[in-house]
Amino acid sequence: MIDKTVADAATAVAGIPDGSTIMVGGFGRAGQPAELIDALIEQGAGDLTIVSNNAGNGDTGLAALLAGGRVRKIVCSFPRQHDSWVFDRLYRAGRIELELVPQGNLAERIRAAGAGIGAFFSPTGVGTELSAGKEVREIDGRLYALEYPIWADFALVSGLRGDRWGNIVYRKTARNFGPIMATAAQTTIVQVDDMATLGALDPESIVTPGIFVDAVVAVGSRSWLRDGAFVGGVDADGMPLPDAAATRAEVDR
Amino acid sequence: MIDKTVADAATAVAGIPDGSTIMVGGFGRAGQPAELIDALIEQGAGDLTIVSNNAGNGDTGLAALLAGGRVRKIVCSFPRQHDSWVFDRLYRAGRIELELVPQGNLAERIRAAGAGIGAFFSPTGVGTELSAGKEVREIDGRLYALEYPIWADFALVSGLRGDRWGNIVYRKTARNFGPIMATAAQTTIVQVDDMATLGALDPESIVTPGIFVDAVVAVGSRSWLRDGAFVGGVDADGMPLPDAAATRAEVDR
Amino acid sequence: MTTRITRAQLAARVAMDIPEGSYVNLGIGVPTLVADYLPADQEIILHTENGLLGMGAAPHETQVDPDLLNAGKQPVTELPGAAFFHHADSFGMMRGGHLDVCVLGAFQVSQAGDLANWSTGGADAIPAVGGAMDLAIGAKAVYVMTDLLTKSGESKLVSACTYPLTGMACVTRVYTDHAIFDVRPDGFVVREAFGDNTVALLAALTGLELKG
Amino acid sequence: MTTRITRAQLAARVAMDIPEGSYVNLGIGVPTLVADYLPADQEIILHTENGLLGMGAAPHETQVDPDLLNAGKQPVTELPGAAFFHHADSFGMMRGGHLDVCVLGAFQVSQAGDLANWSTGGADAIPAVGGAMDLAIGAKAVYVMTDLLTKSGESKLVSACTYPLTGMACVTRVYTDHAIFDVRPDGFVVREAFGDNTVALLAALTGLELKG
Repeated sequence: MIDKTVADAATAVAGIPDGSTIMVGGFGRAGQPAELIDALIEQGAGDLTIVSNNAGNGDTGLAALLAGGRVRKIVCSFPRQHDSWVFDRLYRAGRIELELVPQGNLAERIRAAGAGIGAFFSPTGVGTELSAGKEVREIDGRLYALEYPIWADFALVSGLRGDRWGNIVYRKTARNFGPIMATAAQTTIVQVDDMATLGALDPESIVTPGIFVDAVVAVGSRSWLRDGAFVGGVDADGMPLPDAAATRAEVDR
Repeated sequence: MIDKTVADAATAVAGIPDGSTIMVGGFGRAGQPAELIDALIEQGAGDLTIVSNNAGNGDTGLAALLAGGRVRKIVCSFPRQHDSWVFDRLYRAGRIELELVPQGNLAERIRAAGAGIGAFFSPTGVGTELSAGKEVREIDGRLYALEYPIWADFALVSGLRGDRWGNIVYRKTARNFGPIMATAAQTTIVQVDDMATLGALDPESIVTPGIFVDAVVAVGSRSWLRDGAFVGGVDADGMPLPDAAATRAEVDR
Repeated sequence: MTTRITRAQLAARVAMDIPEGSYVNLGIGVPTLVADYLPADQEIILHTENGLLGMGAAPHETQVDPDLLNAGKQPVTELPGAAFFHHADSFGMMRGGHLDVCVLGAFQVSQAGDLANWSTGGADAIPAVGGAMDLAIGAKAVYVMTDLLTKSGESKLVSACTYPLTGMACVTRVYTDHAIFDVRPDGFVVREAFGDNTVALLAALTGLELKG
Repeated sequence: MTTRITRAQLAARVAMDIPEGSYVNLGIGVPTLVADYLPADQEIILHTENGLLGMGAAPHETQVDPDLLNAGKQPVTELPGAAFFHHADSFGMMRGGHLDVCVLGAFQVSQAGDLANWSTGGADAIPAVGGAMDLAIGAKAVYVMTDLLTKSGESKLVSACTYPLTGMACVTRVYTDHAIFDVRPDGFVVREAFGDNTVALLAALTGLELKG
């Protein structure tokens, strides 16, 4: 029997060694594998290269990993955010290396790694400083720069639900980088809210087939869902509203 | 109001001119847009270039279009099948041009067209006669050949269900080339069994978002479905079994 | 006396040029204002590059869904007919030229249609590009929406960008508080001057030769 | 006296080498026989390149679903846990090296691991490649399953392929009716000789230097 279920996040990330390249899903906080990141922080691996769209928010999650001095380099499209003070400080102090990649090239380079493409010509970034030094070629009257795949040793991804074969479905825009990162890493670890019985996920709607997944960890329902249905009551960061119940009662009136 | 619904297949294909390049979905008969092809046969456009995995089966559909002398060139991976006698005859007579493309390169080149990739390095076919003349490059110790996008003027695709925005879902392995062809054509025409109310298709499960679709035609349920549920009673070509009811009764016993 | 329309008026003016049925990406910041002026009785489908077509307005504060954000990471809603997809598909959609219109902000736009909008090149600045370079080349029409002049009075329309480029020869049209400019092979053409603004005035403000 | 196992025995022998949990693509023709010998109490997930992981056996003839075919266009079934995807995703899965094992037929395999299995190069033949070239390079291990000799007695293991190539240096192991051969940097190595077959006999049959 194939069973990719892992008991908890700590077990799932236990084998990540120092020096690993780790893809971390998420766009801002949406789809960030918070429990896996927390487990990685706890676990202690350092000298990491992180591939992720952003470079952490606030003082938790990816930002906390950075704050702990565990990350040597980050490959991302948008490190600067209103609450990216941890990255900002490290960067200004020269204590973290940054490879800045336009978001679509980041996505396509990750996909290319997963799909066995050796390199591809992208029109994005041509003539800008982010394409400096890249091979440029005119094809059918348009300029393209040659972009190479981005691989990782590990991918940490957040899905909504999984099964023991590792099939994964996502929720809304929390899907973002998860499905492509799952294809581009040697070892893909997915946290989900809960596990479905094998066969219960609609085979037409599975976004990440289990072939790309090595481990699935159920971490419990996100706080804005109850029995799988959206109930609200949090802000965009998932923090409880100061007086959600009261406000909601008011709306109901 | 956006309404991409078209009354019938004849109307949907009316604007296809002579000399067009047309992608035709399907892998064998599965996912072949039979009603759209029939309408195209009726419509009369000639000097066509067809991009499709196969080159027609039996004497109907794509094979009938070929038999009518309407196709100048076909780009495909597997023209030869047990029932591809129409193509075989035309090819031997030198009356149709063939560009043979390995199936995965065909799929990826179509995707590249839809995704704005100028060209890509593929490991498939390197060192074979199908890569003859292509630029070969060693990347990270592996050989790759440079492959260019394949575009079309029109794509004819078969889905299971659509809505007036052109969102499409497919059924089982009839999905095959449909979703990528839909992205690679100037004009994409999709036949579906039936139309869903806008919002009735699960936004997590839509495979082809409407942005890729120009026209949707409802052609009625495939004969092996009743009220959307599989009821069997046909062979792999969709032809009624000689005595399906009797056989089924026997099985029930 | 020069005429300057307000940001709201400008957003409304951009919205006027977006026909029903268009697929549109509104960049982070000022361009998102355009959404407020799209006619409620028309269907215009908004794309957000983090994986959604058919984006709706912001939710009520009690109905914020942290899994449903726009590219600016603000909470949004989904309309009936919406579809979700992953990042490679979403940027393939843009790069492949499937969007009809993209509206972006700008630091500078050159006569050649070059766009600079992602970095001021400041030595101390934290660099961040996000989807800017993909958006710049990712629609059939790329509209820039901006004040004509910086706060210190310099023209954002320039003969050549001095800020780091976002994309080369990618801008279709520039909507400013003074006028609307088309980018043509031979430079900027005044498409519509607001109020009493004249081509001569605009030429003086920008220091560029402009066609009327 | 040479020992030759039957095609069924060969299929069973290949199946023995596929561990539980493997993702496997069985090529059209003889390799599909392997499916019949995969142990029923183990989960081995079959991929078919036309867009399905978790392929099951053929259906009863009254339950044939024309939308559910394998790469040979024969009706199949789906197992609980199956997933459907489109052609670009399916071939990305192969090209990206995610399959553990692919089993293919062959006209010839060279000492360098080159495979020829798609065309005999006949002038009058209708060319057709399908997914052969993608499969050849599309798995962590590429197993070839074939008779050692052609009907006219020529070895299918060769020093260099004379038929048109399907893929270069892609074959991991060759399962034949006489023996199993590994492809190593220095040529073929006899991994397992069936019955009384000896390395010397196999060398004589193939005309190749073989390691034991």
